[in-house]
Amino acid sequence: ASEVPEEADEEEEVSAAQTLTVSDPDYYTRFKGQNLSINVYNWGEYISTGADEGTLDVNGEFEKLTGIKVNYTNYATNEELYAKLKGGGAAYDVIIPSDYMISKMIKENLIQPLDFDNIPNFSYIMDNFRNMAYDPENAYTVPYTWGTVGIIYDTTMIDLDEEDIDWDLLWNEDYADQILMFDNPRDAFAIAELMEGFSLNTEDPKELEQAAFRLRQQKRIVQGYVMDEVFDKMGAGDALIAPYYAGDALTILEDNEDLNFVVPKSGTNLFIDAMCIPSSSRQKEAAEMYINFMCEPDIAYANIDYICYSTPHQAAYDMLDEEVRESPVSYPDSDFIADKTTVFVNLSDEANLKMQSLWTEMKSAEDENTNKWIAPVFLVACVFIMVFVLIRRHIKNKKDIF
Amino acid sequence: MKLKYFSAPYLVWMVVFILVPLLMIAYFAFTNDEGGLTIKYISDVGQYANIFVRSIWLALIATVICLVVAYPVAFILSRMDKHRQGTMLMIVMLPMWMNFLLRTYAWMTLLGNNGIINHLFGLIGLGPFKLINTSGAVVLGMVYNYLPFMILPLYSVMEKIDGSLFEAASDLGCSSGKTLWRVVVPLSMPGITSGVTMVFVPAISTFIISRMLGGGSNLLIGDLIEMQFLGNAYNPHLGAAISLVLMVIILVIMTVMNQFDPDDQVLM
Amino acid sequence: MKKLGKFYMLLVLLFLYVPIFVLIVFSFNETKSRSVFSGFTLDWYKRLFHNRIIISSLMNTIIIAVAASIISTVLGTFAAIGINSMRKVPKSVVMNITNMPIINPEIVTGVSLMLLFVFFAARMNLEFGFVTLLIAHITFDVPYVILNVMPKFNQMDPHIYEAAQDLGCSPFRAFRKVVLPEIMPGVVSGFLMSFTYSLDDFVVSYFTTGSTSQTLPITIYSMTRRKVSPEINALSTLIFIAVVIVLIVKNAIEKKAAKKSGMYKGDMA
Amino acid sequence: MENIVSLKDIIVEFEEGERILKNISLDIKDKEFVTFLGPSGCGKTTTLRIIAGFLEPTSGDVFFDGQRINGVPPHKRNVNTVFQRYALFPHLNVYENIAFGLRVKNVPEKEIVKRVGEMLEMVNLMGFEKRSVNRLSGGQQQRVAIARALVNHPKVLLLDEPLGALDLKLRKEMQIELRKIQQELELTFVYVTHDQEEALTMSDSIVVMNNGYIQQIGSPTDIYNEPVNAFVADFIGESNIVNGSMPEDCVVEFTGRRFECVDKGFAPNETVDVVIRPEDVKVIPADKAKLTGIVESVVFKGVHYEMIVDGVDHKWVIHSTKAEPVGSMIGMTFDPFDIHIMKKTEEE
Amino acid sequence: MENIVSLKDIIVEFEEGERILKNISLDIKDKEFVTFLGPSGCGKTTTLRIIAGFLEPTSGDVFFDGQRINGVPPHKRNVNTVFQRYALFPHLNVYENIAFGLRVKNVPEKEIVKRVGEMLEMVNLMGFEKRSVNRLSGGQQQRVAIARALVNHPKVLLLDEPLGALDLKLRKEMQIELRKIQQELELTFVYVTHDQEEALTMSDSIVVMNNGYIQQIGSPTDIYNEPVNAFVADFIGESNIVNGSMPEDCVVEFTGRRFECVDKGFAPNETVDVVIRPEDVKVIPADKAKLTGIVESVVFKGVHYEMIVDGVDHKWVIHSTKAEPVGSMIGMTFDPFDIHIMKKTEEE
Ligand SMILES: Nc1ncnc2c1ncn2[C@@H]1O[C@H](COP(=O)(O)OP(=O)(O)OP(=O)(O)O)[C@@H](O)[C@H]1O
Ligand SMILES: Nc1ncnc2c1ncn2[C@@H]1O[C@H](COP(=O)(O)OP(=O)(O)OP(=O)(O)O)[C@@H](O)[C@H]1O
Ligand SMILES: [Mg+2]
Ligand SMILES: [Mg+2]
Repeated sequence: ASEVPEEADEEEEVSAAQTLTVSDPDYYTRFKGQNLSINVYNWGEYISTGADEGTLDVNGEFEKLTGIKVNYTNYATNEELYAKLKGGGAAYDVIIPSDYMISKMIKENLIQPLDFDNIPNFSYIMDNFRNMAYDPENAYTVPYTWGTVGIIYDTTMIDLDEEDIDWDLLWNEDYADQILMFDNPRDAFAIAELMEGFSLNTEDPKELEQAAFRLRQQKRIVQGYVMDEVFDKMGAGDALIAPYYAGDALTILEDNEDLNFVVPKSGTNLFIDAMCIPSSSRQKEAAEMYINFMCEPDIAYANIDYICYSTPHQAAYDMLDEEVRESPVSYPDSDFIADKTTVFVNLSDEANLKMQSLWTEMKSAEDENTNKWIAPVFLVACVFIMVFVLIRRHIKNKKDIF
Repeated sequence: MKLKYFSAPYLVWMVVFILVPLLMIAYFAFTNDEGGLTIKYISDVGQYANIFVRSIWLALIATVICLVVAYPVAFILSRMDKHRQGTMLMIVMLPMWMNFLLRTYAWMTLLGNNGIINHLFGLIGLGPFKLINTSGAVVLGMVYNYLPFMILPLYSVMEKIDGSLFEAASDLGCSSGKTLWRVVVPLSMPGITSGVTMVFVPAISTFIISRMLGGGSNLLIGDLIEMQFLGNAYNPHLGAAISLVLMVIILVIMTVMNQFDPDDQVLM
Repeated sequence: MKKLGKFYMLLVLLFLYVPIFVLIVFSFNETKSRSVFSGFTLDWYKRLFHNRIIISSLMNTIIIAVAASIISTVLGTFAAIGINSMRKVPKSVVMNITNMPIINPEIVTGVSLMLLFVFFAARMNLEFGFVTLLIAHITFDVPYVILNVMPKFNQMDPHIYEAAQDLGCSPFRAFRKVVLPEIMPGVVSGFLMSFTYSLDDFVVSYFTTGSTSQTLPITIYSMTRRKVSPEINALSTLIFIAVVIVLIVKNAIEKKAAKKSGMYKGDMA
Repeated sequence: MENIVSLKDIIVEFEEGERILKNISLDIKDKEFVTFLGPSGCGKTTTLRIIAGFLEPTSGDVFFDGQRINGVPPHKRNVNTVFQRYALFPHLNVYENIAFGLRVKNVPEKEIVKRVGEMLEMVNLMGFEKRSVNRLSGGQQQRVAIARALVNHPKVLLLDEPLGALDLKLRKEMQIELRKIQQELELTFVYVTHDQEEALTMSDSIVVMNNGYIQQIGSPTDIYNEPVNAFVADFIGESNIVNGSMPEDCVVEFTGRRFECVDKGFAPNETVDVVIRPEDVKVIPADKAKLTGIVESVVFKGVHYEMIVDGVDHKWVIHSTKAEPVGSMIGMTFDPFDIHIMKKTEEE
Repeated sequence: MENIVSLKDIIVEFEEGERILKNISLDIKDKEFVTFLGPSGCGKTTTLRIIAGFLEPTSGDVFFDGQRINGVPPHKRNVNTVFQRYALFPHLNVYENIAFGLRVKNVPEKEIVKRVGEMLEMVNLMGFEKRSVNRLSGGQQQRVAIARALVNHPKVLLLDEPLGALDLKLRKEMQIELRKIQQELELTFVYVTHDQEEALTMSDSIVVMNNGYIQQIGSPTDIYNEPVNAFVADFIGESNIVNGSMPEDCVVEFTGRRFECVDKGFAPNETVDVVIRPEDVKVIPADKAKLTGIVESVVFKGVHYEMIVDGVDHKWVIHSTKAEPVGSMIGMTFDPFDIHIMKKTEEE
């Protein structure tokens, strides 16, 4: 296997503004010198990498501290993560799926219970983020971040009060071709369901079809279906409106002052991403060490500071600036959370399948006006080519005869 | 001669890593999760007919544009001085050596609503136009990425055409237009067919270009397959079925193409 | 007519190069803007070199490309020797299968290998990662080596093999002393071709990569999908410069070789 | 017979100052078989290309049937060419190659069938219509090339070393065939070769070129028997060429001895080239001869023996039907009319 | 002189039943220059490959210096080959090509330098040591091929149409050079050609082959002057071949007339081939001749005129130094010893 350059930037450490202290250095040196390595599979831009000046290189610090090598790779959607795990080829030791995916994985035995003796730092996790619906016993997961879904929009072009903004902005014809939309069915359907007033976890085929109809209506004015491309597109001002996760939205806002982010008052989805260990993991203890390391206050703070999501980690929360802690975007008041937000749960296979096929159908549907022509023209072209070929052959044969 | 046996390791490799995987596709396409035989997935492919049609259509347009653009380039190249040809060819081919993701990304920055092209239009008081996330952008991406695949085979065929044939044609009464139609085009037919396949096949199966320049709203066959294996719609059986159909389509198209090839010579 | 041709070539070159030059120019841009050049900086290059993921995936890419191209060159050369001495029917069967990975869409090759590896992974202790990537790369590299070497046999005067025996070489020695040097240019260009294909491959790697090894194209892909910083432009610039240097060197070597052998070989790519 | 093609003071420079053709003037008569003969690179092809219109002369005029045709493009000239390497269209079969010129001119299909049929018959390729031209032998390709040119009924047919790629036997056959075609169709043939025997065998008139100049124009016998200078003499046939001088009319001195000859009009003691053909050297007993030499080698050539005789100042090539033993001393003599006296050529 | 190579009853079949060589028996003497002459495809190369060891005969024995060498692989035979198209090693320069055989035998470097140097001198290629063989002219390549073979001091050198690819002029030069080398080094040369003039010029002994059979073995003059059958006669030189019969010894009848000749021993009235060389036909006034004809064409060939004379039953080819006008009636006669009578060949 490949070697990562060992001397991971001595200078960086000196200039690092954030410094690292861990509670129990001995715990982390158990595997030193054993040449272990763990495979961490995470969302893109979901950890502090030290690329920006003055931030911690979390994986680098972990390697330095424990001597365990970290193979770090990224995925873009829960479904991609699921596909990789389900496919069975890749062996990961730490993954960070979202709520509904966690319950699906628990059901399919894709992740294994944790040994919380090895994760003493679990104690930092706030009470209201323990024993969540997706993992009622809290046997499988350690929450990493949470957040809400809201709308990012360009204030220079959209002159609306924050209060007035709701999900229907995404269906507003005035902003045709300036709207981005989630490129995964669960989040996209959730928005449509919120519009329709359905439950976010509905399994009723009728309701799903109604939501899909909504989405199809929207397709005409959608510029593109994106996930992480949102950073780039909104940052560069290529689009005016996009729904996205609160934490990422704040990151984007840092780059482009014209943007604003609101959580629509009519309600939203509250998501929780949590660290788990797949059943196929071969380095469970090392993985648990990694999870514990992620829950070190300094590390948790470094991460949360970098990725801007909301943290369920009490110590990290306390270290945040006053301004952030008060922010209604990152930490909405508990009433709103209780009344207006819903956490995804895993849907039944039938509902999943239904949603999946409705989604593909919606995405592959043509704009009505072009659809009429392409197929016939194509067929006619095929026929012409065929006829041409046959005639050519015929002529050739005839020539050969006389 | 025992030289024959030199190829034994490769033959094993070939069977295990070329032949068997293709059979795996067929196997997956015709079985379900429990391993039972089914044609459900193959028949399911039917519901994506419009994606197939669109993919073929866009790939076809891209191929035709490539052909039209590349033909004069190849011709001009092939008639240059021998020593300048090499340099010029290198200059034309050089972009192909850049990672194609980066090149496609470059177009993203050019075509964006706030991109350079719209910026320039803005300077003269036009636009902004919707350039990115359209079928046109996807076709542009295909043309840009695969143009060299068209130029190269055309060039290598044309370069071999003896210049005296042009003189002979003109001697026998052809004006330059007639020479082009009656001599150059028929003689470059093998280059045209191999160029067309070399552009068409990657174009029809791309998923990067449609994702980066088509904004995810212009699904192509490639996207569909990718979705089944690593994307939102995890379903390897359906993915295998789509791949199988794609292979058959390409096979049919290549057979048709070969009809145009006078001597069945396929150059790579 | 001549002028028109020149103008046309210029247009096409513009089309081919403008995107690349835009990338290069904005790698020196002070801000992250992709359309307005606001000031010169080399910052992005500095940050690029501090980016662990890019550096490590670059290493992975090079290691895999070198390993895959060496292995496939050896495998492919021996295969070509063997295939060349086969009789007509088995030869055409083998060649047709060999052409498959070239004719087939990359995505199908990638998917088929993925299915195979999944199948193996379930039964044997195979893990997606370095090994699967390497196997996949070798699989699509070998056909290029074979296709480069085979024509050399046809171009070769078959009598030189006899001539060497006539001058006292045993058949094996004759092969080593005269046939091998003759096919060497094909072997070398096959090696170079598979090396560049390996370096550049995204689609097949995308489906066969695993948890331990990620190649540069895959990293680039994930970079283009999220917060894009001009680091990526800096990377493009460096890659472009590297490619230009490699091509110039290659051309110089070829010219020298051509001079030496008195023949001009026009084949590129 | 009037002139069908005339070249007047043609000069060709490819690069500034480097003259390939240096003042070529030439009249070609209607229905004549004219051959350009000269060593490789002397400008034969260039001259032909000027007549065909592929090349514009740097200066000078080209006339066709009395009309100046400088600037008229090739496809508008009533001249057709048989190219050095045929330049057949590889994508067309024999029939279509021959029909090419007619199709371009939109001749009606019926007429095409008729005329191509005639041509196929003439060049003896019936039954080969469908054959790809790549699968023809050299001689057959050559005949297709001729048929392709002739089917357009050109007034003048230009042939650029059409037999260069053929082997000896086929070459001889094709020479006869070509001559026959030219005579039957009463065409003007302008033929290029560097093979002197071919030129002598076929032509009505030979234009000997060297180095961009015309050296001599004349009938084959003129050129063979009365070459105007040593270059022509040597190029036209194997010759013994020695330096000599003319002490007086009808007497020539070379290798230190005087011989009778039939040439006069030279300045006293002017140095000249003396040219004697190998078959004109008579072998006589050494003691009776003015000129003697030692036989160095004898080679049997079928019809005659070729001997190289070392005669002190010069190695004589002698063709004789009788071989003399190697190493023996023989005498040589010449008939006066077999001794050709030539002015020394200035240039080169 | 003893036999260095002998072939006994060699039969070669590539495919069952299809015989390429049909019972070839042949002795080659030491230090002799033997030429295989025959039309393309007659089996010359095949015979050579049997001697070199690249091919095992289907049946029959090969002897070398008296020892049977069937089954001995090529690299163990003291025979070297100059291949039809040279087969030089393109990756080696001139020097290394020549040194190849010595290096293979691990000859010490000093010896290699010396022997290669000698060879370079002999074939006149000093100064070309470092040159890539691709950048040599045909003639030079040819000389490298010879040097490469000769440097091994083989007893027998096999040359397969070594001059086939060269143009006429170079070919003539190389013929002389090759012959010189063979005589200087006192080697046995087995030479293959389909050019009869080449065979006549160079050989001590000619083996005429056709269709897998040996037709005649003999010295050049034997073969030219006394060909054993019409095939040999025609192949060796242009000939008039007519059907005739022998009513009695020394009298032959053809085209309905009787002529004196010098051959005897045929059965009365046996049908025979009568062969008369074009240069042996004498032109006399028509009224004095037994045999007359009308001149159809006259072609000037430099040394002589070639006339085709239509003599009712046969078109006679006549070489004569005097041309007769086309259309005139002339008479022909022959010296008795110029009339060659040959048994009809059975096969073919
Ligand atoms: N396009 C050109 N540019 C420069 N020089 C040329 C060109 N074409 C011919 N030449 C030169 O002109 C001279 C005459 O060439 P030309 O082809 O007429 O010779 P040729 O008599 O036909 O010879 P050959 O018997 O070899 O065909 C040669 O020295 C050649 O190098
Ligand atoms: N390997 C082979 N398999 C089958 N037939 C062969 C093979 N090699 C030669 N022949 C046939 O054997 C015959 C004699 O071939 P050979 O090469 O000896 O002819 P050649 O006299 O050398 O002719 P050329 O003058 O054309 O070289 C030809 O008819 C040829 O087709
Ligand atoms: Mg020429
Ligand atoms: Mg042969």
